[in-house]
Amino acid sequence: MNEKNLVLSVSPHIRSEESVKKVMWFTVLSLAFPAASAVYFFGLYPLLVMLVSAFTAVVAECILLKLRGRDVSQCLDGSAVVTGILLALTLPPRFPLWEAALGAAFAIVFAKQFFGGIGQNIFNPALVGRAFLMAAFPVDATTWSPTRFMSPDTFTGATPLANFKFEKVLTPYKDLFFGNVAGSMGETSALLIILGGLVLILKGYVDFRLPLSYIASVFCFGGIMWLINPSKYPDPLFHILAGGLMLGAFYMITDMVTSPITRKGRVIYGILGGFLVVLIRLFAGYPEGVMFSILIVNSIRPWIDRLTKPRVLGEV
Amino acid sequence: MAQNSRKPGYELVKGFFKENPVLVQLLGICSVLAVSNTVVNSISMGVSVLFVLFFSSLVIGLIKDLIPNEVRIPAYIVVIATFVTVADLFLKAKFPDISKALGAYIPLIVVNCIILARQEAFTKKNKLLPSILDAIGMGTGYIITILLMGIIREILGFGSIFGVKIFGSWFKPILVMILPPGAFLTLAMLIGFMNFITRKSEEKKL
Amino acid sequence: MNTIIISLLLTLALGLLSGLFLMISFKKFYVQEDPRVEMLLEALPGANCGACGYSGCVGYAEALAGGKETNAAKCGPGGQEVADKVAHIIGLDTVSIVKRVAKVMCNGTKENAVRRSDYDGVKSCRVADFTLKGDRGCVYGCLGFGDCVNVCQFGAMFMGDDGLPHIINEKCTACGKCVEACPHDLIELVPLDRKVFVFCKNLDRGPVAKSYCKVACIGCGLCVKQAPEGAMKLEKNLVIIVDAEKVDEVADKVVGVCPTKAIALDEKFAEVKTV
Amino acid sequence: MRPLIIFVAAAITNNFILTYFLGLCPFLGVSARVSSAIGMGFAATFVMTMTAIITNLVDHLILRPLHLEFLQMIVFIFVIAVLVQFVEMVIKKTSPSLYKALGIFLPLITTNCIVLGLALLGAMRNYNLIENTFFGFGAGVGFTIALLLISGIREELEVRDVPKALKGAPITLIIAGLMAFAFMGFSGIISLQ
Amino acid sequence: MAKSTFKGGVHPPYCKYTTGKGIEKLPVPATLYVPLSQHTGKPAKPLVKRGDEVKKGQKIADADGYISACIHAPTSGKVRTIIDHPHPVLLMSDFAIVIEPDGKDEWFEEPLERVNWQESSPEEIVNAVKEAGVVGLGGAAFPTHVKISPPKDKSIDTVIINGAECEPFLTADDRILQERAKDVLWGAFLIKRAVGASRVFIAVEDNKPLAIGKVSDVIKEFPSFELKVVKTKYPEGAEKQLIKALTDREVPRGGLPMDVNCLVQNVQTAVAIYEAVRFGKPLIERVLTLSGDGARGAGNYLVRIGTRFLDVVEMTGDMSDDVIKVINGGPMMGISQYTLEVPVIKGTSGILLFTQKTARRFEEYTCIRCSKCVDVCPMGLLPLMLVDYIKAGRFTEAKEKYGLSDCMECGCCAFVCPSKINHVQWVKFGKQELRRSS
Repeated sequence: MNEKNLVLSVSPHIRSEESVKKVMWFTVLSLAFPAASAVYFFGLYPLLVMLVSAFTAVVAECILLKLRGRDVSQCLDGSAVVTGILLALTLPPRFPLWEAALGAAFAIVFAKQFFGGIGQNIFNPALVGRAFLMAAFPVDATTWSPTRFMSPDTFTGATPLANFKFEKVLTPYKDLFFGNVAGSMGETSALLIILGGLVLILKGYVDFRLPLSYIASVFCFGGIMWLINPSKYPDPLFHILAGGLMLGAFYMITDMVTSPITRKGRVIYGILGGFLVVLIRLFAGYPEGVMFSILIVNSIRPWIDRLTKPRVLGEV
Repeated sequence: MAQNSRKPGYELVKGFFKENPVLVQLLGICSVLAVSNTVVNSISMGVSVLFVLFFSSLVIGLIKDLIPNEVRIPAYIVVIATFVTVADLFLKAKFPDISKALGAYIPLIVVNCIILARQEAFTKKNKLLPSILDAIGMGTGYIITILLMGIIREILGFGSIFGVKIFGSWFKPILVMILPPGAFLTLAMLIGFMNFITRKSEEKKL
Repeated sequence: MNTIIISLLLTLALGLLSGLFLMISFKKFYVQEDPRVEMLLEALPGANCGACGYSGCVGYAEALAGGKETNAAKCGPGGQEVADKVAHIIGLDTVSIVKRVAKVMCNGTKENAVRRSDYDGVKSCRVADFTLKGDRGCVYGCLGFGDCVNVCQFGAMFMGDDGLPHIINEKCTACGKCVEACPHDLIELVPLDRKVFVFCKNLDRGPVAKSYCKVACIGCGLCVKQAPEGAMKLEKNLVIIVDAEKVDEVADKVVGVCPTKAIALDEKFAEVKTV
Repeated sequence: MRPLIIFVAAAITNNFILTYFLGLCPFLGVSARVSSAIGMGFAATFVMTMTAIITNLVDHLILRPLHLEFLQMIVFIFVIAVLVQFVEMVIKKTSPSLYKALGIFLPLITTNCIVLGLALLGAMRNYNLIENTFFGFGAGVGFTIALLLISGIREELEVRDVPKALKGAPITLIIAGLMAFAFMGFSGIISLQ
Repeated sequence: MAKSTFKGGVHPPYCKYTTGKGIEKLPVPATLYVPLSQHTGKPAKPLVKRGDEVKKGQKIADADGYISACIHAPTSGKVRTIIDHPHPVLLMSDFAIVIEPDGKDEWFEEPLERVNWQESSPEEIVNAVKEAGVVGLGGAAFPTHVKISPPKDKSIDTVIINGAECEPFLTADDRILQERAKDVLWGAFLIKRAVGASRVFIAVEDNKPLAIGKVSDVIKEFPSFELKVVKTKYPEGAEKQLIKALTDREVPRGGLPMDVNCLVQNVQTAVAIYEAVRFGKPLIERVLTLSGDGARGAGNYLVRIGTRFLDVVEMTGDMSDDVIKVINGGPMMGISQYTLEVPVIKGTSGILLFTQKTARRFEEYTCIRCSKCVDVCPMGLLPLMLVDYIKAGRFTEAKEKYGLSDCMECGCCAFVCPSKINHVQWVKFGKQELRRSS
């Protein structure tokens, strides 16, 4: 018999191996896929943007935690890093560093810490940062550059979506799929984003219903519009491959904190988001609607949760 | 604190900071958000509000005993609306540019909660002199707040003050500050800051 | 000129019509309100602490105005000043109140009380007590997670290095929040001038109590014999002070005989705690 | 079609709260609980639709023929004041619980810029009666939507660790600011004026 | 065979190391501590006093009220005293009858087969069960005689014998099925007779092939009996989940299995009923699993009620020095102990000794709303919202909006939670607060 006191705790006495840190750092790791495409197509500068953005996010988190009198070590749980890198991936490849840093700090401070820190935010911090930069520096946030494999002379300075919206030019699917197109540094290659997303789904960190319903919804609503008027609206495949849809579907809308808590709710959430994407892309002033659509469904999410409460066993 | 409230001087100053109509009482937020994008707009709006507040309090203070309690709100509003119309017509005639920039927000002073709320909460219950002092204090408090907002938003959003650029070419304006979200966030921060200070001073007192 | 006349007439007509309409409506939909509620609310401090036993200052004010409550001195934070004001408003006699403070009736410091286990779970006294009965041997004593400190609005409590909560008398307003927060009912509101307290709530038999806390009341009853008849009594292995004034008169005797120092003078207790 | 477009524009794309900053006072107070938000939303929508109809009638039948447009503001606010006070008294009598929930904010609908702003904007844009009715109704619905969304969020925030200094009005303004970011996406879908 | 199951649930590591270990009978220890409160309901009233001589199987405490059960002496000897002693469920000391065995282990009344026991009337069965002090041996310890005598307005058509034993580590029920399948079925037969049911299901999880084989061998002799193999998933053995899986009936919220005409009994309870009715043998011993990475003598043991955990550990070969946690029951719902002094009681289905390696300590982190808890909750609740509301002190809302009282504390949510939130502790706390306020 040992002299030490026995541990007294409430059941269960065994726990799974998962932890928040693991989830977050694994997500960071899976971001290597889109990050790789950014480096491959746009050179090393994007890497610098990511580093600066992630670093600022962590520092901002650290300062805010300190000010709020919370446990400062929380800033290293990986969630701030995820926000920082995700924000960077949504920015144009030649985005000024200090502006990226400002965006990251804004995201952490206003979208995350002011709502109570990790797990308590209502809006996706990375997208709030991106929306802030879009509104703060509209020119920088929409100045695109060619990939390393495009000749600068043919480059019109527009993303495939803008090309279509304003010039009615379709980009080949192959380029869209592999990522040899202008756009935000991490959003161009559908292939690599899907790979990264699949890893997360397989690991159980992402519910497949979210990306699936989101993409399917864009496909359907885009398809309906295309059937109505093929010459005016792009085909659904173009919709799902172009722009930030893939990045949004696998990394943004899937954010655990801001997505609904029930499976049914997640499906509704994805469908609603997809509808908004098509609506904004085709009818609003902006060529891209992923960011706005997700921020809007973020704000509707409490109501989705409210209305999709599961049935308690035995409830009539 | 309780004794102070009887001094006329206190009625004047309390509105500046301690009972600031916007930051503490959360009144008149709409116009503060809407027209504080430049310093000039802020000052014009602030002065208009002060003007209306002062004369409304004066008139209502004079006639309040004549008004039956049940119809007091419509009556107050008529008085307020009269002065707002005067201010609106004056601006339109003398400063057409500013009048244009402020748009519908000058007529909307009528429904600026500050003015009616002061009549309801203060003028109704107090004598004429304190009421007027209170009106001046509250109006000044409003000017202070909207000016602060204007300064912050103009500097960050345009890089200028009174339309004069104050930074070199290196400064890149943060456009969002002059858009609706910028207004919301700036005011949120000011109110938050105010709360923070009030809480701190209260803690010290205990 | 014409315009002015029409404007005047129009406004007048509108005013008359609406005035009439509103007067009629008002008569029809009149709801009685007590103006004293508002006056009371102004007089009360507005801390909404609930010390009065009502849901916030509004509740107390309504109860007072409605005649359901006749004690004007129920506001802890407000003190005498507010009590006078309130009494004045509702026309009651002024009641004088003695300053009271909260006091923790347990001396189970880290050194005094033995831990029975290594607690692993939510760090809250209430949760720990309701689910696992806490980690100390004594299931009646202080659990030491500081629920009481957390609910104190006035910064009058802090958790000492000894594992017990401490009260800063100057800041304590006797609002009673901590009394409610303690799952073991260890905190009592006592007049500031009281001297002798039983710093124990243990109901176990003497040897058992002694086995896990050096300063437990073992229910020996020695102190009861020292005190005047009926001033103290023994109940379920625990001594209880019935008449505090009488016991305070023989403070030294009562405290002197206690073999475990469970019953002690307040100052002495403060000394023990800071050691 | 046009009344419908006006309706959608007023309700969503040119949301009064998020783009015109109108109606913020009751917004801050009432958006804390979903139940009171619903009540306020209904009350405001009702008042706004009624206002739109009555002010339009007054404007077109009395003020314009007499060339008294400069009296618009006074007359409008007068009409609104009477209307709201009437509604207030009715609610106070018929549903005390609703009255308690809406509390001080009901009389403040009078001083709510959203109602007067609506009347003035409608007059400025020369809407006819039907258009103005839809405009008023749309603005009311838009106000209700914003109120419901934010109250949904705020009710969740009640159990979350929002910094103390930001609790209440500041965090609501931050939410409104972030929502304004999101609603920027709708700009350009339907343009009015 | 189609394996039925329910919605939600988790797959913890099963660790059924002792499934191949036969049931061993442990000797009577030097002192026995028999608590008066061994069942749901009111504690029993002692019938003996200090210094009394008692015989094995002699009733030493009587049921106090309807929902209560009597207690018998586990062996012959002398009552030393009745004193406060650590209790394995209450987490504090409670009254226990302390018996010093005389070593003779003499019966008060030798268990003998009763004539025509198979034709016993329902009343006789209920009475025999009541006299034997049988309670639910799965862990909840609800007095069995109450359970098998449903009120007149409820009819039972299905008896389910619960051999799902979904708790990791525990193998006692598994072994009982392997070694005494026939006795279990006889017990089920008697239950069926007592409540007048028309069919009997024997539910076993598909990770117990030996037990399944044994049962399917003997079940042929019992008409209207059916072996149901269910999916291995925790908490398959929970009453409501098992009923849902086998009959697709849902016990209404706040209701009992009898509301959907079902009755669930644990396999060991069935054996106890069988022994009580056939031989009149009182419940004085039970089979439990000793396991965990700190147990040197892991296995399944037949232990006298009142044997201290310490004695069980010492008699089976001690434990490693670094044991930091002792659990009464399984790892998912069992109760951790602050001392090894606690005795085995009727509801003790296992004793687990965990070292640092298994019984890890975690700091509670903020919820990141990953909603894994929602996905696994077998009751269809929202554990994350429950905890949020309980933390905020809004217990009535937690009950009305989020079904606080529907939670059965199975621990699935806490098991999967990446933030290591102690859902079960919060829920227990919330229920307690609710009880206090009402």
